[in-house]
Amino acid sequence: MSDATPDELMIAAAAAELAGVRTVFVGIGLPNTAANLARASVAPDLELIYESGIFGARPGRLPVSIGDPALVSGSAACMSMRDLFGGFLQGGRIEVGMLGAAQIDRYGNLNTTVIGPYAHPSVRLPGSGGACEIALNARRVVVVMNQSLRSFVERVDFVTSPGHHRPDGSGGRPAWAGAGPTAVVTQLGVYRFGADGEMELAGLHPGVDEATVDAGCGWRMRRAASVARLPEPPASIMAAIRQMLA
Amino acid sequence: MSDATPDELMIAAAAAELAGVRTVFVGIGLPNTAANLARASVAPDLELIYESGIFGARPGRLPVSIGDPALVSGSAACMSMRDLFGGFLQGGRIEVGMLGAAQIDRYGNLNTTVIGPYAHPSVRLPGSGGACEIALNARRVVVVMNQSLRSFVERVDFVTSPGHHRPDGSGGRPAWAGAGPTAVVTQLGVYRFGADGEMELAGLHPGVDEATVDAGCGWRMRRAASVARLPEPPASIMAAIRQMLA
Amino acid sequence: MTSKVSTLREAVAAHLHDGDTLAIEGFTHLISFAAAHEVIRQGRRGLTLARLTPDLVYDQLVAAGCASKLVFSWVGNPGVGSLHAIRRAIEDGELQIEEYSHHGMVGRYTAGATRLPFFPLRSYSGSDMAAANPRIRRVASPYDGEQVDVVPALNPDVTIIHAQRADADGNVQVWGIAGVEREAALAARRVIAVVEELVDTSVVRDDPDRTLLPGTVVDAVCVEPFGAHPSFVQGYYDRDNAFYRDWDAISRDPARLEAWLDEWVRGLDGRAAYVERLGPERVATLRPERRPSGSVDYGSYR
Amino acid sequence: MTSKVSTLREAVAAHLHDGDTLAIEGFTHLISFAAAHEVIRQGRRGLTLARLTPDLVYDQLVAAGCASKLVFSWVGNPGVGSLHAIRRAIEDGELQIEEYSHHGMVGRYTAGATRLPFFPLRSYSGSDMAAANPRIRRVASPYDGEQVDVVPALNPDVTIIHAQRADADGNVQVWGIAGVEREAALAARRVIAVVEELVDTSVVRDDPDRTLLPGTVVDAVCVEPFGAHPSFVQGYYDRDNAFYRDWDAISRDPARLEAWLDEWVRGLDGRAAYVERLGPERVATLRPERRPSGSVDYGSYR
Repeated sequence: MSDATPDELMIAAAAAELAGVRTVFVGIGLPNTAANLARASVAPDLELIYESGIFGARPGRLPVSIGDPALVSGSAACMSMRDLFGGFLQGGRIEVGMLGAAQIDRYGNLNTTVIGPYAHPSVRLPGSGGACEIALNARRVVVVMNQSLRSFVERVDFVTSPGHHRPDGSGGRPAWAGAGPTAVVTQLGVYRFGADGEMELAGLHPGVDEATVDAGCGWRMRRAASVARLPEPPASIMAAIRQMLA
Repeated sequence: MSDATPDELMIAAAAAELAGVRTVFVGIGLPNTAANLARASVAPDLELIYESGIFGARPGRLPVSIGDPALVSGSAACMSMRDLFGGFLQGGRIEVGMLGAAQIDRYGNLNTTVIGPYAHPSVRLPGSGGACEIALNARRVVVVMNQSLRSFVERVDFVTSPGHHRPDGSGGRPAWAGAGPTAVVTQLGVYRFGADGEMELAGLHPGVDEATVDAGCGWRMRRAASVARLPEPPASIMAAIRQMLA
Repeated sequence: MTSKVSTLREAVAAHLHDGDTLAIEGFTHLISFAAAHEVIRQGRRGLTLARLTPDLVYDQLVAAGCASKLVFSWVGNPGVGSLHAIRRAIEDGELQIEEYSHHGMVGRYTAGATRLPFFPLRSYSGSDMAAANPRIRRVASPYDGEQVDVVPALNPDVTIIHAQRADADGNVQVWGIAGVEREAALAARRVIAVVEELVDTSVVRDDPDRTLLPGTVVDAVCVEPFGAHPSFVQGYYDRDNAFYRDWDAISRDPARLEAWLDEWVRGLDGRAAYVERLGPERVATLRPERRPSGSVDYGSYR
Repeated sequence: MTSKVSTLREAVAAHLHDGDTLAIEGFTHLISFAAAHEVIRQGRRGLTLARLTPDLVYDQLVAAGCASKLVFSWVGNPGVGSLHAIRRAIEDGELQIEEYSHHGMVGRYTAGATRLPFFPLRSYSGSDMAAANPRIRRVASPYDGEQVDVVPALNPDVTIIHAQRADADGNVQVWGIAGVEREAALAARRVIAVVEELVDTSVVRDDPDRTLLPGTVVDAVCVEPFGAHPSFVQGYYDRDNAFYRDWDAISRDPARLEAWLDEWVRGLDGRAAYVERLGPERVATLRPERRPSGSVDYGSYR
């Protein structure tokens, strides 16, 4: 049994997805911690870019909101949202976008808008924010979310942020768009996508078996050519995570 | 005979056109001096806006170029050209644009592009700069230029900046556009436009008669209902002009 | 030049009318709660509220019955959860919604500011958002035929922004996150700027690059220190995260929310009274240490 | 982070190739003559030169035979008259032209920066400009059917800007007139920033609002004091108006122009030698008195 909590395993795995990356568009919470961890380990040149327009933040404390004043003081640049979403994100200058979601399907379509029909939802979620344009314009997307039968679904109730294509095969990505989701990190493991855009189990966190993955997935999850057993995060990484969350 | 030079008469008359105005888009030379004079006399709330993005300049010397650093130091705001041309000019927030031209026709169409055909001009002029969009988007336009048979022409060689309509009556102004040229100030007099968009002699500078106007115009210049005899600029105005140009 | 300084009460009374479209902008930063509270006190009705992130500020306006429609891109209590008054009003059919993405809202203000009917962007291919909102459309590029998404112009009747400082001519200066404040103001018919400090015009003119809006754009300057609480003002005070967390329980319970509005909004005559009620200790905990920007040299040219 | 600092010689050699589209931007202010001279020394050929105002900087590049095409909106020597080398090259059929208005050029860079095929604007109704340039087109608004002018995206292979300062990570800061520097840089495949001063990153990070471009956008930082002469750098030196006036006679006479290029460009190995030849007296007359911006407080949040 791993000493790490599920959140810590997710953070460590998400950070590993940023190895060598230079620009990441992050939100608050797990992605923020993962990106900070990556900069301290596998991606020393990583610039954290927040949708509030902040580049290269060096916060003196863990930010509570994407608009935390601690992100501004000491940052490298503070841009208008027009420049950030236009010249940087849509301009193709963001390598990785990190997104969460309430629902995902096997083609990486993400829902953060509604559970149930749009006009009469059973749960109204926050909506897109910048997610739909991040999903299209970041050169690739890493999804970080909790996995269960409620979140890994055969069909999402609303496609807020497009994945590789619709379940019926329609709606592929435009030529100008980024690669879309290339990895999904959950508390159970890491998933990648086949050439046909379908999600595949690529790695299992310590202590998780394939049956647990299948029990937490609303469709029959395909396996990658080889399913890795992800190692226990090394002590140095665990220490870094715990220091950040302290 | 007037004690004022033709340039001084033009400056005084152009300044009078800005009475009560709050925002004027100016270039360097006579319009700049006229606008500064207006702010010191008939338009105390006037903000001079330069196409380099400067609002409310208070230059410590007469600027030589629209990008003079003296315009920046002590100004109220310094904007990107995207904001200036988009949010301010096109946004309809500029009351008066002051334009010069090498040629004008009776409908206020202005040419600053070429003398002769576009592909093989006999004289290549600087082109539009911001003139065509000022002519369309400023709420009204005051033209300041020297008058002669070469500049007041039956037909301009190229319409850089549109006036009220084409000589054949086509090409009227779009609904969203400003009023277009409402006054033309030359060394001979001041012209306005009839309801049909045709230029009319409205005032004569001291010492100038109608025959001189007709001799310096390539078409038969119409007369306004009454043609004013413009007064000699008062001593205070003359002193202000001469101090600015000193 | 005629001074643009007025009280917030006068400014809201003069510029905001029932049925108007109102944008209180400022992304996470510089959210004018002081203005929203004045709108509630003056009992405006039937407002269309536009804002990227409705935040607590619109949850309060909706709870007070001021709004009939919400135009937005992300509706939540950041880092906490839902905005319960807005959620209830939507479920009860009392609040219409019109939904975009962040870039879509930025584009709507930008089109409004530049007097264009639409703003092109690449945000909705493959998303259900355009199907949910028929005002998201497409145009064909006349160069390569590409179908490009477009959103329509948004021109608020009134935009209210908060800023660090302004002079009496209405030149407004901001540092830190500017979000869409400039575009939202330029798109508006009337603009109210609420500021922490009124400064001499020489302070503004010593650093013209910091000017977010020149005075020609601004109709009223209202001085309301601490007017953005519980959001923050860079260099002046921190975000009051405890307030954002506490709001969840308040807005979840309609009776408690009503009592809160009575106590903190309707029962007070303005922001100074609000700050007094907040108390000097809470205010003090939100004040940061100093971190000066340093000075640059513009040069004196004579 | 790996330092982006290099010599201008290395940067031009590495990033600019024959046949490229080059934009040296900076509107009246911050015009990198130092970079243009390095391009001449390295003998680039067949360049497409884009710039709102070609100014002396492109008159010199055209005179040196570097260019085959000019994309512009106002071609003249501001306050003086014509750019004679460009005029001759156009008349001799050696230089193609593609002509827009200022807002059209701003829009072309903005479309390039935001990866859109076009930029909509209201600039050409009733003008002959669209007839003279078939790349100026129209689209119909899907909201009201209005025909809106559009210009096509411009993506320079290389954009070169001048700025007051940068850090070694490539974060570039500017004050005063920024013109279209940001849009032109974001539109480019490769970006060279020439600066008056290299500063520690802490100087940049003390005032992040002054950052025109974050380092992720910048490929090379080249330190060339006085590198924008005869244009100006706010706070560092004035525009050399005498030089602009003198250029008229120089560029009017091809032999004299050739001799000028030999003496001031080809015969020197870089900007330091140029400044030395200019002489300390001329440099001193262009230095302004100080006019500090004052400092603002960003706050320290821990």
